[in-house]
Amino acid sequence: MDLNAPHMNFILACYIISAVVLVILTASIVIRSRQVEKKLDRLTAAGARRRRKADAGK
Amino acid sequence: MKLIGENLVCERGGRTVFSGISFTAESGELLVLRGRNGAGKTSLLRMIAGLNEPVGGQMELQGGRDDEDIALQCQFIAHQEAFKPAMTVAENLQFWSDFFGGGDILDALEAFSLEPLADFSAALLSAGQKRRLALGRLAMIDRPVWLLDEPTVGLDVNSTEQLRQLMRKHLDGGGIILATTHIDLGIKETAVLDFNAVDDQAELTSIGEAE
Amino acid sequence: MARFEKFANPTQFLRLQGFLQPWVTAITIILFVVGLYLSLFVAPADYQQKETVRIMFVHVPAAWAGLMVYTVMALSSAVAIIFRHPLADVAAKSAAPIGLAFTFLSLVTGALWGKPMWGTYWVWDARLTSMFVLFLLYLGYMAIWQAIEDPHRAARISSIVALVGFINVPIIKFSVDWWNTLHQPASVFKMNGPAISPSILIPLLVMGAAYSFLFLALHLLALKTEVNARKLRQMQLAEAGKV
Amino acid sequence: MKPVIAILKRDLLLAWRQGGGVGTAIGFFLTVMVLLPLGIGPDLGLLQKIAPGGLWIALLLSVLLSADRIYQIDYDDGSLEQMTLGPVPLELVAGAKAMAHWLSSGLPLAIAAPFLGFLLNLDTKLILPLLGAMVLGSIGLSLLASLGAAVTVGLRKGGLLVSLLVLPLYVPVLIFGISASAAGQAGPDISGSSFIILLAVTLVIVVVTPIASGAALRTFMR
Repeated sequence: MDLNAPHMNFILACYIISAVVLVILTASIVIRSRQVEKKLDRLTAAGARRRRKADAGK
Repeated sequence: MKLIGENLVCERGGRTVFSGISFTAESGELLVLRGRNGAGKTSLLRMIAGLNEPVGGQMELQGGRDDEDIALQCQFIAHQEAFKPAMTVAENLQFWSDFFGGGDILDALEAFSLEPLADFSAALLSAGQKRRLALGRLAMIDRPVWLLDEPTVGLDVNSTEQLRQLMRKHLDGGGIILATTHIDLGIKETAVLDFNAVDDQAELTSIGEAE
Repeated sequence: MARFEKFANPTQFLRLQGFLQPWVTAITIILFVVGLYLSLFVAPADYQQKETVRIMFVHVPAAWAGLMVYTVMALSSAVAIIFRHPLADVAAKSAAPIGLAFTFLSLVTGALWGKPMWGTYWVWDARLTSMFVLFLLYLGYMAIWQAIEDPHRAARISSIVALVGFINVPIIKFSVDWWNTLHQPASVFKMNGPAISPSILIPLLVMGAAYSFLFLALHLLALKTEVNARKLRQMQLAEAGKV
Repeated sequence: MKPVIAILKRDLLLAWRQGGGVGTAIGFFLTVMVLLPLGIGPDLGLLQKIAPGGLWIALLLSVLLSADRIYQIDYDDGSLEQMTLGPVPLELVAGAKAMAHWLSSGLPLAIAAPFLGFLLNLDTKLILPLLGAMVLGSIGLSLLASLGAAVTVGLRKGGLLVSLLVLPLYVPVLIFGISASAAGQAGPDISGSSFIILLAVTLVIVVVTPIASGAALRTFMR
């Protein structure tokens, strides 16, 4: 591919925009997944602590 | 004729409203649903009327018209009266008569002495009159099972009496009535389904013939 | 009604997802590396378009993936309605943003390709117009999930919308093509050239596979998130019930 | 079938009594007729060229906006709930209501539109083909709009959502509607063939809409 062909900026723009959009998409999905998992772990941990307290109290 | 429900489970918005509810109601029986608000009384009526499907358990109407499902043999009178203010009382009743396949609007009017209002626009009716109009449909349309949600709300003394006679006639004619209500309907309830039981397990407590 | 608290199949799914995720991610990365190398360095320049033909390697796969994802959404919506499978409508919901991104990319790269080809950024070419309508169908589908709070109801309504949309995709495609031939008898330059030589076809197929595996990888992860989010909602509901 | 006719009669009576429906729709249509020349400019030659397209777009927007309330009122006052207990399935109820909407606002708009074409300097010999195409097209437009109303019943910002959901589905009706009314304007006379395709598209819509509307309404009943 020779870099100084005409319209090269259009070609590069296409690839760059595609890369940027796909990276943003992947990042958003991964981040949301981590967030939900963190909340879920916190809730299950809290639940476990409460159950242990309840058992200890019996 | 016998309406049977076996350990019905109702779910709304991901939350279990009630589970494990069983009841039977035979011809001539009035089953009253009691319990705190939000216990699922109305949900059970809506379930029988086919408006929301049970998540578990099943229902059966023995002796009814088997080719039709239960909902088509029920009348469900809820809080909303389903009347169009832009139409007259008679037009509204005539529409529901045509839609449900027959029934003379005079029966509905006479049941709650609404004859003088026949040609009035429904917009002019008071809340109580609208209530009597909705209940009037019970007299007009012939369906064996009546599902009444707080029927006496908004009724004055003699309207309540008219309702009592209507229900009395329906029961004597072999009909079945399930009603949610907080006041005494003046008809001996053959059974009470109490939703207040612990953890959503409502039990059917039959009241003896005493009263 | 779907019984969400019965986690029989979601746990199976989570195990499957845990197993597949690393493999699918690895394959996606490999495909992209190979695809990009082939597209940028190996494929010959087109005698007519010279280097700008390389745009095709990101445009056509994106358009193809956008359409594939909508089909996946329609199929899972059908499964959700017919078999009331609790995971099916969540599968459609989690796929939508990915499909939207692909369709958006196909429009952007299509417009950027138009500039050197026809001198204008946006030309109402049949394929671009159909992709534009598909983009709107995606927006409509995602708007349903925002508009309806109750997840069960939103799930059912969005399934109906996806299916109705899916029935219309071929009709819209046919009518737009027909409309295109009506106004521009024969557009001089077909989007992907007269005949595709193998040297062009191979990078195209590899990039197409790369986009598809990317969708699979993202969809698996997004679906896991949705399953966990639902479990979270259930637990919060239960907590709220106790208070 | 009696219940379906009962719904049809009732809805037409209500549309007649409340009157507002058609009036406001035509009002909206005229507003679009004013905006187009203001936007594009008073050049009669140009306006004549875009007249069929402009009339069609004004028509489909008017039909879409007048459909927003078809199920909402019945949903709020409990009529829809009672209808679910009726002897006919909800799909037929939806079909009857969509038909009533077409008769009470889609059709009158489609009949009025060509005669308002003079505002855009519409070529008079185009009025008849436009009328034919619009009458047929308005069936599809009304039914799709009623489907949009069924899918968004009970939602707050439903109006906006209906447009986003329904307008893409209008594309085939618009394309074949315009070419059916072009009557030999563009090349060989293709208005005949496109009329048939428009009919085919309308039939698909007539089949799909009640089924989808019924399913959507049932979801909202729960």
